[in-house]
Amino acid sequence: MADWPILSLLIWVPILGAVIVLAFGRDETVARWLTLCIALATLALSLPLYFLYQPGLTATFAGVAAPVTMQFVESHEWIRALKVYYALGADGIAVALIVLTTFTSVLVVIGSWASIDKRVSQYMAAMLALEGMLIGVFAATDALLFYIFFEAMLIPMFIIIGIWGGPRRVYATLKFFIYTFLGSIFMLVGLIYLHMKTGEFSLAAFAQAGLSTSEQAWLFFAFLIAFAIKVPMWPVHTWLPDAHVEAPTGGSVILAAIMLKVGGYGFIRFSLPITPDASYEYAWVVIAMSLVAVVYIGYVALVQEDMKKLIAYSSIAHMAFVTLGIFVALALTRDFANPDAARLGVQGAMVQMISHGFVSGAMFSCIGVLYDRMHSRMIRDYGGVANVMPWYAAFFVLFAMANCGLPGTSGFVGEFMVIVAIFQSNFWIAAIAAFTLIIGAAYTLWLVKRVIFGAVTNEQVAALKDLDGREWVVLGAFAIAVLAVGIYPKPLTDLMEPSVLQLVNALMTAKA
Amino acid sequence: MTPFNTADLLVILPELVLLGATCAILLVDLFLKPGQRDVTHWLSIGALALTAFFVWRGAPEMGQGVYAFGGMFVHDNIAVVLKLFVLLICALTFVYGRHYLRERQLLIGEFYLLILFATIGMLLLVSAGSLITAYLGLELLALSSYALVALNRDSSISAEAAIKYFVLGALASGLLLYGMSMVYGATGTLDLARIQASTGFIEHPNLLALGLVFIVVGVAFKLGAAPFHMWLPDVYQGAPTAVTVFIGSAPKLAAFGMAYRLLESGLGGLSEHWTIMLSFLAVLSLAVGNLFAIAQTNLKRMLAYSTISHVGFLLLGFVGATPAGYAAAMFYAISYALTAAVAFGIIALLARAGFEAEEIDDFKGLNQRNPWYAGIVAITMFSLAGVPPLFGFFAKLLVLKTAVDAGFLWLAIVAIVFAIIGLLYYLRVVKVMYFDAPVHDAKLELPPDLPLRWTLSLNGLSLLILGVAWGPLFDWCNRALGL
Amino acid sequence: MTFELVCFYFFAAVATAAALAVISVKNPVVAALCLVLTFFSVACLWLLAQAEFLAIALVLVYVGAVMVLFLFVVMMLDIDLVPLREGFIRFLPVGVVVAAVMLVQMLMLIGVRAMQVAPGADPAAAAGLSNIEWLGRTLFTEFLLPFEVAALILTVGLIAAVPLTLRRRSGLKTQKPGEQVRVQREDRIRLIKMDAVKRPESTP
Amino acid sequence: MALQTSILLAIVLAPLFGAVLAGLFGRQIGRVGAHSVTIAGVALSCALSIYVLFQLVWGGALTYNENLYTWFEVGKYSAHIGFLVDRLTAMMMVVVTFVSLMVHVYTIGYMAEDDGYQRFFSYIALFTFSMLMLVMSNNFLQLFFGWEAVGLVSYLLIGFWFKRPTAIFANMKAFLVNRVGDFGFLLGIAGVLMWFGSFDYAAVFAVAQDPSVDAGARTVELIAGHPWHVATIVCICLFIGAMGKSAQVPLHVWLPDSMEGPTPISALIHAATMVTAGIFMVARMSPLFELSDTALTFVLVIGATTALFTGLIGIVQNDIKRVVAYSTLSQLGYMTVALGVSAYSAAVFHLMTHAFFKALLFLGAGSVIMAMHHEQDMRHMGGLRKYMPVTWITMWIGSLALAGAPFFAGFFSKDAIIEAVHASQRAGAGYAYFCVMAGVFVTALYSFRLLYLTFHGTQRFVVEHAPAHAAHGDHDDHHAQHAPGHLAHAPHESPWVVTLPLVLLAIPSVVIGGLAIGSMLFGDFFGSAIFVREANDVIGEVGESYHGVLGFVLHGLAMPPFWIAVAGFLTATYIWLFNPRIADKAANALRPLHTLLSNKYWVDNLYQTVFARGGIALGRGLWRTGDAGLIDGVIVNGSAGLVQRIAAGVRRVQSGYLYHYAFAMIIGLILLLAGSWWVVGRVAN
Amino acid sequence: MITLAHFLAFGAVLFCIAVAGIFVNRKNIIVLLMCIELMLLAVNTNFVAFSRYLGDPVGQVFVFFILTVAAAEAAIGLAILVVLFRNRATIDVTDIDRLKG
Repeated sequence: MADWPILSLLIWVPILGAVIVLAFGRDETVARWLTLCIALATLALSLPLYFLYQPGLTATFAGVAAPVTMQFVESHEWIRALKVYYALGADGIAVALIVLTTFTSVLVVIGSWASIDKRVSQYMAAMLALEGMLIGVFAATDALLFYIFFEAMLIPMFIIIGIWGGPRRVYATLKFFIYTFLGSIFMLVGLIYLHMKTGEFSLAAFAQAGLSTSEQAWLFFAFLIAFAIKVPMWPVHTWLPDAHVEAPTGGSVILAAIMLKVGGYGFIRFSLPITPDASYEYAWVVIAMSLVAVVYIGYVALVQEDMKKLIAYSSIAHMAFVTLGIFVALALTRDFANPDAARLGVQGAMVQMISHGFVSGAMFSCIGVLYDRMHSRMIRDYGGVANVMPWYAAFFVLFAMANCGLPGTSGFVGEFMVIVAIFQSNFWIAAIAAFTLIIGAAYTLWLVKRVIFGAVTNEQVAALKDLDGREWVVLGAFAIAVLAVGIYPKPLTDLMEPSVLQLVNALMTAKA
Repeated sequence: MTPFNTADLLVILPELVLLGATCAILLVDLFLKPGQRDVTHWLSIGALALTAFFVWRGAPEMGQGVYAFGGMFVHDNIAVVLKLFVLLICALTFVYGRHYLRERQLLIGEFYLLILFATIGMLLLVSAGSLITAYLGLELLALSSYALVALNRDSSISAEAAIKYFVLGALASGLLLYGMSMVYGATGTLDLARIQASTGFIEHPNLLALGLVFIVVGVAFKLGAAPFHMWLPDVYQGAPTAVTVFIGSAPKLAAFGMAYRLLESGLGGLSEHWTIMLSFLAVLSLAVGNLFAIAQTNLKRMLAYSTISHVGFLLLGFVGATPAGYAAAMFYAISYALTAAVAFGIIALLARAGFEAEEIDDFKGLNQRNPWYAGIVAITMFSLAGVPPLFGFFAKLLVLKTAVDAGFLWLAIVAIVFAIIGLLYYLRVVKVMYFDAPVHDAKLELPPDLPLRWTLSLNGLSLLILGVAWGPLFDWCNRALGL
Repeated sequence: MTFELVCFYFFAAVATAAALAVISVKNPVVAALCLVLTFFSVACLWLLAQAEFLAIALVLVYVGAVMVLFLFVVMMLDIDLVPLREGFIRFLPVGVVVAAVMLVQMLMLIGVRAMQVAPGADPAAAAGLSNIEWLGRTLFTEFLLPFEVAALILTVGLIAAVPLTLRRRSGLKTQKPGEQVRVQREDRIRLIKMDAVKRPESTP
Repeated sequence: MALQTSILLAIVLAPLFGAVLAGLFGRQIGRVGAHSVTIAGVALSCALSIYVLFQLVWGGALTYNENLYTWFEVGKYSAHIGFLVDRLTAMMMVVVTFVSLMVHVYTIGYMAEDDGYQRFFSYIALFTFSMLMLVMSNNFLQLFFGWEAVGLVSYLLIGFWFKRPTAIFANMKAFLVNRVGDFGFLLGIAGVLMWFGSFDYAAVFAVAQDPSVDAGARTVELIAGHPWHVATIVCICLFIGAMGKSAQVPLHVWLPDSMEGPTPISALIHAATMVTAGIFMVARMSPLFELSDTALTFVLVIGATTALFTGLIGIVQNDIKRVVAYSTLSQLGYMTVALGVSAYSAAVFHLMTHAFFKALLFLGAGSVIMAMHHEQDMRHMGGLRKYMPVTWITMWIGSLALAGAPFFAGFFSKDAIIEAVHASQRAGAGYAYFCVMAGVFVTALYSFRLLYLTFHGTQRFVVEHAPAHAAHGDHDDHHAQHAPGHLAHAPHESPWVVTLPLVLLAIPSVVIGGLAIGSMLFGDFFGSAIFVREANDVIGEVGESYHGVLGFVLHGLAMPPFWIAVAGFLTATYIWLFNPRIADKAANALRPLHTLLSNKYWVDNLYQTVFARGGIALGRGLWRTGDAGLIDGVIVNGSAGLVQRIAAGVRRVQSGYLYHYAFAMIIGLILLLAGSWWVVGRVAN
Repeated sequence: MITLAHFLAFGAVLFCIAVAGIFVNRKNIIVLLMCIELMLLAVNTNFVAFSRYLGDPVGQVFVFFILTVAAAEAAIGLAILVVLFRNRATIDVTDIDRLKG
């Protein structure tokens, strides 16, 4: 089965599935079950990626054995004139993110089983389409293909937030769409420029393009805008809280768990390999923005009255570790000649992405559980939930602890690696980054205190029912994932190690 | 002085076929009762199909053209591509327009005849080998269009639109003619090829430069590029929707052909002049089109302004003055024409007797009332906005690429900045359809005109399909330009 | 200063003056007549350029057809002439300025001084033909296609103008001879039976 | 012979197993099931720990240092999960598991009527697991894991009665203050990795002790131009972690509040084991700390301050548990002082003795509280000895041990520390010596005050013989039912499950000191586990004058600390036993001092205002001005609005008048003409 | 004698008068149409002149076509004008502003 076009299947099964759901989903239950089956099928398809991926695979070109990180490669000519290829491939990083996507999507479908009751088929179809496009983003090795998926996924998300969202959904979704479009379209010009230089759109070729320092600088900032908005980084983060607050639970989960990852993935796929020198030169910009995010956003999160907004802000703060880990690698390789630490940083960033996928997804699902029951996200409407929903409380506390990076949960691993890596380059940056231990715990635990603990505040809370079977499945699956990564991250890091190694080695020497 | 030879007739066979068919339809229509208008309808579509067939048959080898009437008529593959799409889109116009006109007792033979004459004009225009052919083709198209706009003679805004269109059009053709006179004076010939040939060594280059300016104005007017765009919104809004479908789509292809013939085939030697002018016009069009469109509440008018901004994009293809650029521009023109056809066609579809569905608010909650056509509109809007993987995106990609390759990076950046502004109003339509509650919750009753519904859906889906499989079309455009 | 030049200046002056009058007089009828004058003088100028046929054609086509049409329309739509000139003075300066600027630019670009070329011998005469024949040969050999297209354009003018302006009035009474011939007795006379007594109406 | 991995795994996992079972399936297995399974687990690991200790001490087993599995491995950096079991570890394991076992048993009685019975057992079993992971770790990462895990459990247990606002405030406070410590600790670990190249103790210590490396001399310029010793940085960072965990000034504020938790865990976590993790950690890191005198001085001063000033607060407290809590703080200060003078063994020794008698005191206090129906205010107690003799006696033993009465455990450990400080030449040792001496007096004072107020004197509560109400169950609203000092029915001795642990803990509180001092302090019990440089070996100096237990005691009797303690005892006896009025008089006489102490030097208030409120204010400010105001308001929506306004404005250009349209065209034409004119000119030249 | 410059200058003048007429005229659409005729006249003059001075008939042929087209154009234009007048009862330029913005 290794020679199946497995990545294509992963992309198109959900997208065509979306069409099928639209076509036959008149009846709501049918739509739900159909979607679940398709999502499960996709998950099943994605698991082989993990098991068939050979980290140690090498091939000899001209007598030299080089590691082959890109596997499951597919390449078909799409546009001859422009040398555009329908080129797919997955390295360890991509595999990890793809599995994360399929995994989360299944849970999202289950999670929004009952909570979505109007125009179910459209919702489910949008979700499936989104899943397919996200996988496409992670699997594309042709820049244009990447860009197409990168942009196309805005449409279903736009619809999801806009139709099934909260009261200010229109504002939120327009903001989301335009913000992201704004960022990515500059990247488009960058890609066109690169195509002019190289004559094709393949990422590999871009990485080989001999770019002058100034060219790299321009391209770097073009990419930076695109991905910084997607991540999102301070100060272009303001679309995220609104989008999260207004989005339906499923939308929030996908958005936080996967969509944000596209930004970090972009940095790894584009900024570092294509513009290493500019990245090295301007890494301080990114690092500064990330540090601001950790502190500033931390404080902002502290004072949110809306649970989802709080988690949204905490997402921003956590994603800051991704950018930190990625961009500290440059200083580490070049100034400190410490590639191992750089690898540690990038690995940390990757693990942080995966873990944040689980944790934020879980947190939003938790909030969704409450929202389905009380239709309020306001912290002040809750209190003493633990009295009536003990199991729910247990899950909530677990995920909260993961959110503030407690060892043994996935939240710790990435932050730890990144901080340790940063420390190798600069004590003070590490100190500021480590401040998240305090502020992160502060806002998370205060949330827990006000929502979960305490005496029952009002009779609505008193009337709450504990988790039902579906919610058990969702939260349970998330919990297992969180703990698994936290207790034994090695499989994950080993999966990504060759790719990271290759990336860091490429950074060692200046290109221009 | 080349004597007439009959072989030339074979070259213009498609035009002759269409002309003959048109005359036949003219006669047939005289003896039809109003109830039998469908005969005219199908005859006209048949005529277009037949013509298309002959165009296809007569297509010369890729990259080279056949000249007839002493070079006055060029039949190369650019002409073939443009003609085929012109014919296709005219057929679409007939299909989209019939229901709309019938509900308003406007379904008269002249509608078909005028469009057919205009089509002949466009066919001539796109294969003009001489200033005179270009001028006559243009006028044939223009005069028919003026009349079409005024087709609904009981509507005062139609009349207003028509008179504006007419006056400004006449002014523009006057300017164009002045330019032609100068070119003629400078080069001593009306034949584009010879003008091209003689560009380098003429005693009064200034005359040519002067002529160029006026010709650019004429072309810009036909394309609807700012600041020669003022007629466009009023005409699109004022004309009956069925006519807007036509005016908004096919003539853009013809205008591209005209621009290509006059500027490249004729005055290619002065490209360093007109690239500057066109980039200026492009920026202006982008700005005007997008900024004005935001404030609109009338969908037809909004689309008119969006047309202007798209013209700005189309002109990006010319700034390079390279075959690749023209191919990109041609691709853009085709994509735009197809998209505009759907956009206006939908308006025609949703319109009732006594209710023009042309206010943006008329689309409120369309998704509840008819998800399918809401989806079609959404695809159209996203395609116009240039969101992948839709047709419009790739068109934009190609013209942007041309600009960047030609070293007009700043132009590309200006273009995308305005594209973002443009997003605002395209998204507004989607928002209204999907996120707003319908004004009246009745299920949308669709016209019984099945061909209309099917064609429209197909046309809408084509934007998606061509978004995925745009390669062949793009290759075709490239090969047509000898790439 | 040859006679020709004098004539040229004279007719040019007349034409210009008449043209100015066209755009400035209040009454459209007068304007139309001024336009006619312009055409006449320009026709003369063309004669000076040995374009006899076109000069005549101009007079025939324009003065004979187009301007008559104009006048007809002007008369048909009785336009009130009272407020005609308002705003004219106000916008005159800008008009003059713009026109002047444009004129200067055009002349500059033409480079009038560079154009002091004397005309060669009349090509038609050189070919031993009259101007008409000279044109005719070209027109019907090389320019066959445009000629046909021009015909088309005229057709379009016809087809377009008719539906726009022709309208059948509702109250109009016209004879239909065919029906008159085909008429039968039954069409005209109807025999009905009536009771002698009028039945009282049954009012609900 | 070597220790079997399986045994160590069993030690660790048995409690975890119990915890999971009791936690997830508590409802199914019921109360009995819950406590039996957890107790079984802890008992097993306790027994095995003792076995391991015997193996190491007498069985000649070698130090065990193995990795179980690799946590991650990136380039030259790898982190593992593994065990390092030497005598130090083994001793800690025994202490932890033994006290934990006692507490488990005790809990059966104490929590008998609580709904959260199973939950509680699962928590404390989980705690045992975490604590074992902490002490048995062979690397920094796992240490940090255990470090945070015990923090988590403590968080959960302090907030066990989550209906009480005070409880959930206290547990958040505890966690956050600990986080401040962890902040430093994490940086310390990162520093260790950077400058010593590994997470593994063995590797790190090898580097630290490698003369060729001379790690002590290595410096780094964190601020350009100011070279600091890396050892100092690392040790101070690590110690900040210890300050959080072991509640050293200024991070001590969480510990007194943590008394909101049920008493058994106060005994287990906040007295015997978790809070001493910091001490253990520093002792474990002795090879590192030995590299930096600066760091040790820092430790010393912090410890001394804690030892004295927190003790002082204990005097004015009326809540029985809080008194014990403050005494815990003060005792932790003593241990830290010992660390500060490189008397690591003394610190660990005191840690052990303290674990026993302080657990004893807490459990005793808990027993009292049960008897008083969760009345904790000593002003409403008194004369309890006739109701609950066992508790009374055991409490006396514990207090004597704490106050350092001869032959009691505390005597040995505390005297050793004082001697060590006396002998130390380290900067700050003088200050420290004063603090610990004064501390002795203070300790005696509050210890006996507690005893007198609780067990002796007049009975200050009323027993209303109301029928014993059924809802004896939930503890939270329990005191709400009665006016303070009014009991439903007479206090009575606690059941055997409560008294048994008291007795079992009383025994070591008496004897352990005498038994262990010889080997632990002056022998080489710890062997290589604790490393002291020759220059700092104060214990060695003290040891020179050591001639057996008896000799140590006699020598102790001659020393000032003993007499100071006696003085404290007499003062306490006089004031609180014979004429309590003096207490109030003294309070009034020393009003400023009293307010100062009863407000805990206003440290809590300070933190509350500056960090809590300040943080919220800052956050709100950033949010409103930064996010909502500047970024969203001005830039995002501002630009959108601007475009809208421009659009609304320019559309008037399209006036609808033909002549305007024509005018626009002509203007365009003129512009193009001008442009072309310019181009032509340019081409011409 | 008459040079090309004379004709071109005259053409330019006529042309500019026509242009000025178009946007100075604030009233009457018929006058607009007349201005357009003027403009075409200027163009024709140019063609005639060029054809004369180049000795090439093509220019004059073009003029012939322009005249033809102009006639058709006038017909349609006036027809539209009539329609407009029937609907609005006015042909004042200033009243024809229903479509704007």
